[in-house]
Amino acid sequence: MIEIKNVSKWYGTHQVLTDCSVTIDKGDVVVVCGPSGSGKSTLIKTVNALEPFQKGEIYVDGVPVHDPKTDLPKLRSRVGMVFQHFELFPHLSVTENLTIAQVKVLGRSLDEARTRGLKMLDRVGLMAHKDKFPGQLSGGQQQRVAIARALSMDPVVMLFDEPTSALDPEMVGEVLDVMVGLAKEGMTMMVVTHEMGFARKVASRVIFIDVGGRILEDCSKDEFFSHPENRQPRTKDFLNKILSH
Amino acid sequence: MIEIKNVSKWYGTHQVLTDCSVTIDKGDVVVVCGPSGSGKSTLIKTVNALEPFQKGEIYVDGVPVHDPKTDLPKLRSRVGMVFQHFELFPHLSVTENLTIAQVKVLGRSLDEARTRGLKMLDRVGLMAHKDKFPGQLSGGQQQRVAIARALSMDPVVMLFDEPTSALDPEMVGEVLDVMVGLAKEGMTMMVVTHEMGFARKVASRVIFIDVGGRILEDCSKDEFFSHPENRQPRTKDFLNKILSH
Amino acid sequence: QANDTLAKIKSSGKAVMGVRESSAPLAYTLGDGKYTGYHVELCEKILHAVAPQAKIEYTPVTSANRIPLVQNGTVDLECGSTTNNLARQKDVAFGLTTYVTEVRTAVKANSGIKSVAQLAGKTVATTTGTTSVALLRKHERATGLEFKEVYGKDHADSFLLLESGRADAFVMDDNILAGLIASSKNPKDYAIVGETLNVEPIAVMMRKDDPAFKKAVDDQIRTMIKSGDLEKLYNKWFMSPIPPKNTSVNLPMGSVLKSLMVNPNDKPAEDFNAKK
Amino acid sequence: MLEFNVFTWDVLRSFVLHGFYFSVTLTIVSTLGGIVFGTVLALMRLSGNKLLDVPATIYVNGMRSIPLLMVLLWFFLLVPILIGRPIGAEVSAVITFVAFEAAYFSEIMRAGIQSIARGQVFAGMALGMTYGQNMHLVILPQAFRNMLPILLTQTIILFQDTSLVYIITANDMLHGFTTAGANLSHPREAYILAAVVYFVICYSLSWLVKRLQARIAIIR
Amino acid sequence: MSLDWQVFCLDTIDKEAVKGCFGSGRTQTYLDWLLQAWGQTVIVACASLVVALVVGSLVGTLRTLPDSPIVTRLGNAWVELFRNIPLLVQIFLWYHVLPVLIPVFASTNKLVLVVMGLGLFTSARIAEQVRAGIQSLPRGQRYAGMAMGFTTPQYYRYVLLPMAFRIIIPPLTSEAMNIFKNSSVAFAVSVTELTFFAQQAGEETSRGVEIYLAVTALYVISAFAINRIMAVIEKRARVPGFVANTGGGGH
Ligand SMILES: Nc1ncnc2c1ncn2[C@@H]1O[C@H](COP(=O)(O)OP(=O)(O)OP(=O)(O)O)[C@@H](O)[C@H]1O
Ligand SMILES: Nc1ncnc2c1ncn2[C@@H]1O[C@H](COP(=O)(O)OP(=O)(O)OP(=O)(O)O)[C@@H](O)[C@H]1O
Ligand SMILES: [Mg+2]
Ligand SMILES: [Mg+2]
Repeated sequence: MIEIKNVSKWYGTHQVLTDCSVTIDKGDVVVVCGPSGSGKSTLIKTVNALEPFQKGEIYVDGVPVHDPKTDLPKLRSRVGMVFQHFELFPHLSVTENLTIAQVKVLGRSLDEARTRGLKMLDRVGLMAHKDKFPGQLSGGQQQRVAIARALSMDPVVMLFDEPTSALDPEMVGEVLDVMVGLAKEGMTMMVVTHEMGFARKVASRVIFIDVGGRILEDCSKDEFFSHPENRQPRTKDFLNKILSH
Repeated sequence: MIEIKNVSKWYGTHQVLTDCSVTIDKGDVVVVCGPSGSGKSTLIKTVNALEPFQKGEIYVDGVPVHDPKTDLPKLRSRVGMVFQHFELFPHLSVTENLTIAQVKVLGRSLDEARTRGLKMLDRVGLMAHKDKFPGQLSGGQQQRVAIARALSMDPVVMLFDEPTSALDPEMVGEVLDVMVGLAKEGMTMMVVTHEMGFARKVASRVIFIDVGGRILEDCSKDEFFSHPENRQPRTKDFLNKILSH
Repeated sequence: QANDTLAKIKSSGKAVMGVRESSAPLAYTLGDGKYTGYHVELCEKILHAVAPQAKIEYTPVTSANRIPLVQNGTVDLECGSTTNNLARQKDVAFGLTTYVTEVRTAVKANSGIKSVAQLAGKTVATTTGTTSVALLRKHERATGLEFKEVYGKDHADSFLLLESGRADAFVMDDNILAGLIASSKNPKDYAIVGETLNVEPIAVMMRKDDPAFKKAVDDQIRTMIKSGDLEKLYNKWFMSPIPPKNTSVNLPMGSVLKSLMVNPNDKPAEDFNAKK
Repeated sequence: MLEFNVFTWDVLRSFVLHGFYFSVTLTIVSTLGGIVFGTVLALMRLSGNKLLDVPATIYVNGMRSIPLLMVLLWFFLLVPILIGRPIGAEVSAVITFVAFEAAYFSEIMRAGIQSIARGQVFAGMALGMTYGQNMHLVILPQAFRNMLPILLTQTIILFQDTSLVYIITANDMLHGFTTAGANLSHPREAYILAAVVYFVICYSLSWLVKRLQARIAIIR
Repeated sequence: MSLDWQVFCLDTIDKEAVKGCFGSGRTQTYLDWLLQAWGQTVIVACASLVVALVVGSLVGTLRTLPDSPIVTRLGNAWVELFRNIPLLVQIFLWYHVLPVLIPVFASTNKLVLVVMGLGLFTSARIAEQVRAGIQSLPRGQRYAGMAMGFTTPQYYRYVLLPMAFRIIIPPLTSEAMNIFKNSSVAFAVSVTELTFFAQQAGEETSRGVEIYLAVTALYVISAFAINRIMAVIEKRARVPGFVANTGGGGH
């Protein structure tokens, strides 16, 4: 479904991704973790070409992202993305947030878009809020709307960039619950997160990136959590830090 | 050391603290938790009169905070406070951050202030960064400097308002370690936090505040964690949410 | 492009008259977009004669922008209080002289100032963009008199400077001074004093290089001089009460203008002052 | 010392009303024109395309470093000579103000567009929107909304600046007051009246802007 | 049309060309006059800037004081008064009206009156920016200052103002440039600055294009100079590692 091959990226002379390769198959749930500034967000953004990269190749569902001739808007419309800060459109109501891209990008009729959007809104349990504006919702609710918005585009894969790290602790759960549900239904997902509980529950693989954008680990969840002795020292150190308290 | 007696506070007609009473003795480490917007920050700020309150009395080390005749700057200089967003003074170097209040408020000589400040900086393990500016430090480092800054005023009590919630997960540990150290040395502390690991390790008491600023629980750490059946339904619900993943 | 104002007036159906807003009694406004005064009425008569069908449109101009406006074609006939001098003749053309002003000095009656020489060390006001500015500088250099100059943005402002004591004297065309004094709150407080600094022929102004239009204008003025209409017009505006306050400027026709009524010409100011 | 009784309602109507209309018209036309051209200039500057960016930058910075009075003089006195056709004072004032204010509005719009969090741009792109769709559906609506108070404040400044057209004798409101003052021999009183009228208008407008700002703040 | 720069070498009275373009003794060329007018512009602008900065900072700071509703209100009234009347009208009031109402102003130098007019007009805008600058600091900074035991003047002096002023350097830059441009209004009350020169010399010489070009160039140079000076100040005042939180950054 997603194939990242030897991708490198620089900001000026500063290298932020170093020769990254990852393959994500249909139905995989891949959790990406690593220290702050290691390039997790950058990596996930390269997948739908929100960040350009200088070297390597990426294929999403067979489409070459690195190819300048690729119709990027079309590609992106098939990849769902959820951001750390939700990024709902504050000037549009919840329903409008859900429908605008369906109508303007996919060319669906307004009715069709509404039906599809509200179905997804129902699925994240927020039907009651369909006429509110994002600013009137709590963080956890906004993030669930953001997930519904991505889903209503019928994506072939979902990308999550730290979807819970901007949330108050009591709201983390409601968002993770939705994501667990998605994973269990077989959605292909690439998730940047520090929520190791989520990784333990549904990840098929865990990837660890170190500063400089170098992939240090790429192994199954069981291998990652059950055999710390086989992990790199940097990985162990990181896990110690985030699990210690 | 701190005595909060029947404190109530309103913003306009909106009540944010409802008849709160807490007593904190010398050497106590009291952890305050509760949902977002419940008034935790407000409560802790009333203790050193950063927020005025309309009803009730607060005494810090015998000094009446509610009394309009009290010299508030003097009182505040004896209470150390650490904020969620560190609030170092960005235009001053680390050393200047540590010394300015000692010199201008306590009237210490620059030399004396430097000696004291650097001792505290050493204690939080950041001696190497003494000439940097806050913007050049990571979040965890900034928060440790903020703790050192508070300590260098020789406070009789330390207040912490969610000291780790603005930090990247890997940096939470380094700050909590410093706080655990302080607690173990017998510092009187009032700590707003959701880090239940910290509470388990060093709290002498745990307070739970519900929305509306009402204190629902005030009991020893062991009672709080070991006997969930004795807890109020709201408390159980909250604990479930933040501990579930 | 052909500089044919008559054709332009005919084709557009309107003649644009440049007027002043506060140059009583030569040209000033009564509000509501209405303009009046000696030159305004004169021009109305001229335009009526040379282009009977054309509608007259009034465009207010200032000392500073009147020449460019005539040059660039915004204004067809400027009817204000413009001095005809050599420098300006390079850029524009003037009709026959229809008024002669003498540049003199207005002071507070109780100031004791009687001559230009007494202005030494005093503050003298005049209006930005007028010939008086250069005249003052010239006079200063010629006589070695030192005085401070202040400039009002229009005549009313300059007069305000005199009234409020910010200036001790206001050097300007005598008719303007007389007009301002006449309409001031206490006309008796002011006096026009001293020698004539300059004699200036005042005329209507039009585009250069349009002999046909100039001839039409000049012919009409000649006709009015011959018929005595011009003198009647003069008396109406300078010797009788005029709006808005219905006071009279009271400035009888001077000898220079009288001789021009006999021998009309369009000579520049330099010719009038050459003898000095 | 000061007497206002010469300024009867009739006098004000005949001297000032036309100028008032002109000031208001000039304000409205140049606000709308300024916003349209300003937005175009802002998009040019943000396009990342040097051919668009550089001329727009030169234009904006050039306009912003010359006093409005000078710009008015330029347009009024020289443009007709250059294009060989006369333009009247009031047309000239409108053209000048649109051209001049576009530079200021473009800076406001640029700040507005840049104030939209980067994440919003990414979010629109991630939904498959093209650059144009993203601008039109996501960025500009928010930028306009964020900048509305500042746009309106600039409009109030613009209304005050219309008083400067006296330099080309366009007949604006202040001009009406000063002519009335001069011809009725009470110039000081006329200035005071003008100040009061401007204050009342501008203060009411800025009060409205504040209310609007509060309204918008609730919705967000 | 052809440009004739020779016009600047003409004597201002007899219109004769002067060798070297600079007059001597009692002769003055248009170039001399131009430079003198520029000097007036610079004097008016700089003096007004000082007035505006001092008054504006004071008023702006007073408007942010906690628990002082009366002072805050007075500060707000100041700002509303001075920013809701066109500068031109304010200058007329200072120059023509105030001296009649308050006799001491009658003998005041006209430059002082213009500087007061321009300075106080701009003080309202600077007060707005100072207030906005202080209020844009995280509320926690004020709390942190208080929590350290600083008194109100102390935490303003040591905590809030140093950062607030750094943050508002960009808008202050445009305000400083504005003051240069706005000084052109001073010509309406007979200050012989650049715009006055443009009008008068343009009229006397009929070489409007050349005169306006020169005057415009001097305005642009002045604005650019101010801009550079402020850039240097901004650079000097930069705090290492500090990035203003502008909510996401640009493109
Ligand atoms: N626009 C940019 N210009 C220059 N450097 C950048 C830019 N954006 C990101 N970087 C740098 O690239 C590196 C990787 O950034 P990225 O945001 O991908 O990290 P991350 O792993 O997502 O971190 P976090 O956990 O803080 O979100 C960082 O060192 C960052 O400073
Ligand atoms: N300045 C203010 N004006 C009006 N209401 C306020 C103000 N500050 C706080 N509040 C309200 O007071 C209540 C308590 O706020 P407080 O910041 O103390 O909550 P908290 O428990 O610290 O929440 P969090 O976990 O989000 O920090 C909230 O409902 C908040 O909206
Ligand atoms: Mg990231
Ligand atoms: Mg809080």
